Amino acid sequence: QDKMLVPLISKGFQHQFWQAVKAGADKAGAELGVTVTFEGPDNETQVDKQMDMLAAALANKPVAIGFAALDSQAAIPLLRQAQEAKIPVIAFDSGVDSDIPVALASTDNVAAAALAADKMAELIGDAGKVAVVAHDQTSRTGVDRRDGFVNRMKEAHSGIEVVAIEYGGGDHLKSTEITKALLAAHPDLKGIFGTNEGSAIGVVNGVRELGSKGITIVGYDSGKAQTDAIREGLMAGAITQNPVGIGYETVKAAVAAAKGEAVSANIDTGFYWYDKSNIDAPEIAAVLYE
Amino acid sequence: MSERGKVMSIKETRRGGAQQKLWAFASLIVLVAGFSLASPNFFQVSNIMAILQATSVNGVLAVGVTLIIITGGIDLSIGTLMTFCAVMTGVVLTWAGMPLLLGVLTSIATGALCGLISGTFVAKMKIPPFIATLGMMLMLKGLSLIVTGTKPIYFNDTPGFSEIAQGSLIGRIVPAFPVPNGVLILFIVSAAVAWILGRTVLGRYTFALGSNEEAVRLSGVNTDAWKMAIYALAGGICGIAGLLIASRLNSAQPALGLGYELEAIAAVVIGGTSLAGGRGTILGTLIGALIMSVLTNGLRVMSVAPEWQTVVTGAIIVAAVYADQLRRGRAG
Amino acid sequence: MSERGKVMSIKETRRGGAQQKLWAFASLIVLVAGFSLASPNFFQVSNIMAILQATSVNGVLAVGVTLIIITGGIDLSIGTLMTFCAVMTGVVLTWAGMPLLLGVLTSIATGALCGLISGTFVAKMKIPPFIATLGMMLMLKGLSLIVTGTKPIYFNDTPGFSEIAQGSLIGRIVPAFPVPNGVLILFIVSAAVAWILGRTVLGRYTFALGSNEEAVRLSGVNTDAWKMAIYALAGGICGIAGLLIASRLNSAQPALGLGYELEAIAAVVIGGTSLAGGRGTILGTLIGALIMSVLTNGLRVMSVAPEWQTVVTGAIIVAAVYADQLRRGRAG
Amino acid sequence: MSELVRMQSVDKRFPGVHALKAVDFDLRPGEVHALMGENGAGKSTLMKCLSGVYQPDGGRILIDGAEVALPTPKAAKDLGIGIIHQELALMRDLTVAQNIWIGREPRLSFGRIDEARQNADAAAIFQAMNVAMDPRAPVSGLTIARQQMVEIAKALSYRSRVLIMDEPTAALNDSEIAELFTIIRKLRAEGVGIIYISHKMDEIRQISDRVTVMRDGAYVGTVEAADTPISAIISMMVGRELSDEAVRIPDLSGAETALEVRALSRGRELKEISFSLKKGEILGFAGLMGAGRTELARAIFGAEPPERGEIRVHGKPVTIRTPSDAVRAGIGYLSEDRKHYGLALGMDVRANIALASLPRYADRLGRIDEPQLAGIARDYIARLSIRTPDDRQEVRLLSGGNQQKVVIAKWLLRDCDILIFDEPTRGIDVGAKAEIYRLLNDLAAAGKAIIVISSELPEVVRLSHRIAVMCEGRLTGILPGGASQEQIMALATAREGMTVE
Ligand SMILES: Nc1ncnc2c1ncn2[C@@H]1O[C@H](COP(=O)(O)OP(=O)(O)OP(=O)(O)O)[C@@H](O)[C@H]1O
Ligand SMILES: Nc1ncnc2c1ncn2[C@@H]1O[C@H](COP(=O)(O)OP(=O)(O)OP(=O)(O)O)[C@@H](O)[C@H]1O
Ligand SMILES: [Mg+2]
Ligand SMILES: [Mg+2]
Repeated sequence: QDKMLVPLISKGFQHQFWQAVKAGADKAGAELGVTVTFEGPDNETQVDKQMDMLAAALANKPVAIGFAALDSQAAIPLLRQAQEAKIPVIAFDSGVDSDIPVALASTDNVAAAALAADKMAELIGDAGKVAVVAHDQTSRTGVDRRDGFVNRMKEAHSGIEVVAIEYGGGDHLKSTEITKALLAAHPDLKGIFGTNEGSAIGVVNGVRELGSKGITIVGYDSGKAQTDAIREGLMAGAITQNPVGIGYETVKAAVAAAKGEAVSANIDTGFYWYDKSNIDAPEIAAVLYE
Repeated sequence: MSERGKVMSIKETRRGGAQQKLWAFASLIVLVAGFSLASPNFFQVSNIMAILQATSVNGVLAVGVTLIIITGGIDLSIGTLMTFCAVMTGVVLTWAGMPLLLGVLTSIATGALCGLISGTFVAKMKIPPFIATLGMMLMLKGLSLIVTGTKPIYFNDTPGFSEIAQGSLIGRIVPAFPVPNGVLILFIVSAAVAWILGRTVLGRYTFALGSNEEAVRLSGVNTDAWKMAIYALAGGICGIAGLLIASRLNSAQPALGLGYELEAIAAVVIGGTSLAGGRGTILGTLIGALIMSVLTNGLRVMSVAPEWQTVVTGAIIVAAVYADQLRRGRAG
Repeated sequence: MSERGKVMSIKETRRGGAQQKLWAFASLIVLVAGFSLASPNFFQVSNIMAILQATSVNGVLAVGVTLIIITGGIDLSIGTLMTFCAVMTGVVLTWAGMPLLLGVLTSIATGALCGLISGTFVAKMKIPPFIATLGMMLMLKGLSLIVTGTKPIYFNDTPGFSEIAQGSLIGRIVPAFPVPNGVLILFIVSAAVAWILGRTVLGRYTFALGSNEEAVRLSGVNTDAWKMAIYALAGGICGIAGLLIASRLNSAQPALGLGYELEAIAAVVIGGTSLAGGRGTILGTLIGALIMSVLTNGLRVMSVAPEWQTVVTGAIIVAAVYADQLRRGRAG
Repeated sequence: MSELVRMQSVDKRFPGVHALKAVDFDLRPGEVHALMGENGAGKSTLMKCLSGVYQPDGGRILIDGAEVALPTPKAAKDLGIGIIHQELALMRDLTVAQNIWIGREPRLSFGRIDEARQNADAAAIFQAMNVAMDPRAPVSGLTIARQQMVEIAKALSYRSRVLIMDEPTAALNDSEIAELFTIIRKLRAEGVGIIYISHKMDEIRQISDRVTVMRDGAYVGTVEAADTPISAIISMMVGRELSDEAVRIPDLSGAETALEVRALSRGRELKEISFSLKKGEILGFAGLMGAGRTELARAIFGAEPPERGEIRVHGKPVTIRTPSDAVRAGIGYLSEDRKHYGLALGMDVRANIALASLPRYADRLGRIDEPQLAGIARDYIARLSIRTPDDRQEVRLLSGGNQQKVVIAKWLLRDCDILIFDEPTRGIDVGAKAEIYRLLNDLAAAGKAIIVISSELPEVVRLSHRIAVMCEGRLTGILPGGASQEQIMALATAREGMTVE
């Protein structure tokens, strides 16, 4: 009767990042002639809410499902249910501890954050104090980006000390206040890493409100405020993933799996460092979103 | 004749009372009927089970907090307390490798103890319930993260743990009706609390405290002790909710829980319990919790855009309570 | 002699009242002193300004919701309403390119209108404030996302917009004391609301409604209309908070706002306003909001681990209110 | 003579209660028209219909001969109808003056309230009433009697043409009542029509011109007060004659002491109070408003524990810090403020009666024996003739006097050895009053020790075996039973500095 249904259960939907994933998914949906729905909980702690969403999505008898797991194990019983109903599952953004998903479309957040660490080190001359304003203490992305950054500093940049890690929930205003407190606590701070869009903008804001000079800010993800800050020179640069690509590849793999075609198990959608110098380069501009 | 007239009209009042619940139930029926018409996938056994399962955790929390709300208090810590109970269960079962039963008892005991502490804040130290339980909420939130080292604790080494919420005793007997154990537990807890409220001294004092605490105190009742008992009982029920969510997720997620208090309190109020205290029913709370999860699930099954889901949920909650109000207005 | 005695005891009561505020203030002083001793970086002009600035948004929200709490109600929608006001300002300023003043008026008018709607739910439709404003909260949350298409609206094209909260009129006059405008606005709003509460008919009815609504109605006052006015006023104040946050972030962030209500209500209750209604002060609310932001900032400056920050915050909130309670117990 | 108000066959039903059955009533300008009837007869309901609080289900209301609709309290106020409600309707967090002028605040520009004028106006009213009251005092700190004064002042402030007073004197003592009557007479002379409801029969004689009697929601008749004996009015009310007995003082010389209070003190309210009470004795407490009797009772009961002093029960010293300590020691206290301290208004009659005795009717699981409680509740409903459709009716829907009976039933069921009754007959009709007097005597005869606090001197005299008198927090003397009212008043006004034998 209707078009094929491919629901995507993500980790959120309100943030720019997820909206970009959705845009990519919608694009693939239009090209491939399938109906794509996109949904996620309000924040990345709500593991059981996500399961209720997954359950509701399964009730609609989709041909395939895209799933960005908040917890690597919690959803396994439901995924088994999908498997029994012969609904292929494509994992995106974060995988699960199970071989049920036929593919994973994601960014290597650890490696991406390590790149941010390298860039930060380069910018501050491989010595001094830095801090992290992270968006979450427990979610996969929050932990990976924090650890990727901190561990890289420990391993490769012994002159740099990560003096503080605070969590602002990705809330712009909270991250702003955190940044101001960090700068008060560590007047000699040389750099701050914000682990997602809200955190990064918060850092920029805090620095701007205090009028501090000489703080190197490295961000993550894009969005207009972040690209503006980079153009203005307030932010040194940022890591961007390819969220549009993640959404696009997820739906494409889902449709292929539904049709019984082979899909590659690992779809790495990549990440990029962008700053003032390459922000307008076509390959970067293609993965940035506003 | 006048006597007869009185008796008749009393019966009418009684009927009115029953109708009242029937009417709240009617909102639920209207929702279910509407969604069933709108999507063929809604009224399927598996989806109904999913809705019931989704109600279980919030329902148990709501039943617990109903007790406190009837006393005229409020408990903001229920969400993080649930999480903390789950975490302590994880410590006992996974880290210490104790047997399942001990884990279950730990969860309930942890809940009761924390409830008792909140109760002490409120009854003995005269801290307003809002602040006492807000403080508790923050402390428990932090403690869950500290105890776990911010990582989830998985229950893979405890066979049967996931059966607590996800298995189906009923399904084994009546395979066509695979009601998950979580739902069974919700109904058992509800029945038990309804019994306590309706039949026991504790229940009577729960209502009396909410109705006029000073009058109860001046009747020679040790109101402080009873209040603490009620908070402890509600805490123990949060412990059960902690077991349910841990079993559903097969893990104790330390960061979960914030925001659950609002949802549970909303279910209670939709169910007709007054935040001013003194009145309320467990049946109403159950219906309130079901209305919330039917709404959420139904809108999802209908593939309504998430931002519109929020708007529609808000509007329907207001409308449902308004319908209830209209009916009451007509009766009174 | 007895007459003199009476007059004396009235005076004492008055003094008691003043002392009460002084004591709440004492908690704040203790906190500030403690943090100053613990870290040399705490008591610096720039950090104090940061604390004040951090108080501005929450403080304005708290002042607004104080009004509603004094009537015996509650408003859960303040956080998302603030966001919605910011969004509408963005629509008027950035999308429609209107002049700054119109944006400011839009924000306040949007807030007042939504407050009026909540007030109508509560006063006319007799929906309990908790549910009415919970519904409003959800609807506004959804609407903000829908209006913006989930994208932030930036105010880059409106010169001077970021000055609303971030500039410093005082700093221009007294350069050593660069109090941000946001803080100035907080104090102006507080003074205005304190004036309304203490001196005007609206304020009088705010207290009267919370004290005994039925008695007010029996006195021939159109309680519904006044209640709606109070909700509208509180909504308008949320509009001011919306301007402040939009100005600070130089954008309207549609997903923000949830959770801000709890923080604001906590500030109100810490400030000594009773959730039962009838009593409360704006000064108390201000102190409550300051206690919250001093606490948050101080623990961060001291580099306490984030999970411990939560625990300590919870404990100190309980302790501060307990100290207040102890003092009251001694006085009364 | 033209008519101010005429109510014709007014009908009102509540769920389960036919409260008004085609009641007629009329009021002329410049008269005091007393409305009499037993508790629950429908007096307050009729007046609420006249003041726009309730909408009658049938009948007409005419003002100055023209039919009117009274959809809201405000509509009634606008027509010049003022009312003092039986149940105090004050805003406890506001001051006295703010309560009086609520809805009519004198305004300055910008919606500002002219507090100074408001306070001055309120002070003027109190001055006219001859009552010392600080207009700036918060109402929550006032005793119930003083709150009643505020209600009266508020009603007076309206300068209504029709003034309804629903049991204004229930909480007042004689001198205050006398002041009130002076005011009423002045208003009557100005042509105001006053509807006066009271259960105090002697007042009817003093103040009223005509008397209308209701029974069971129906109109019984209207008579001229001057030429109808009280006994006739009473028999109209209750349908039979009541006999009034004088106090019989039993010989208690051999009785054991049940309660002994030694040098009880707290702040300025209670100063070194000592007395003792024997088993089987009724000790009356008299005093002017604010004399400290309620404070004393609350101190003994542990509601607000005393700072110094000793309490002995049956010869043994007891420590009472909370009411539950007191009840455990066998002391019960019936508060003067039933609404705030006596009843769980939202709960039913049965639950309220059982409130203080629940554990006794529960098994080990804490399960309540409802059938037994139902039997007990019905028993008390019959014994105290509490007018209620059944024992599951919410107490807040009962008439004021019947609410009071529920509180009494609660303490009777608790069966304490020592009972303190603070204004036990407030708002109770003559028939029931006689019933309660008999009950107190029976309790005493059964060996209970009883303290009765009352602001009605005749009641104190009629009941007490001995009479303790307080003034400004001191016990100024204890008189033997049957003492004259003059003797009591002398002690009640014996202020510090004077010595009393
Ligand atoms: N809102 C109500 N709902 C149900 N019943 C009511 C309500 N108000 C009054 N009643 C009943 O109506 C009857 C008349 O009550 P009303 O208060 O008029 O009596 P009353 O004559 O003033 O008695 P009292 O002398 O005790 O004050 C009583 O039986 C009472 O229980
Ligand atoms: N005129 C007054 N001004 C201020 N406070 C008063 C006044 N009258 C009474 N009070 C308060 O009430 C206390 C004593 O009142 P209490 O209620 O014990 O007296 P009572 O003898 O029971 O009189 P009643 O109950 O008839 O008012 C006083 O100590 C005081 O606190
Ligand atoms: Mg009456
Ligand atoms: Mg008294």
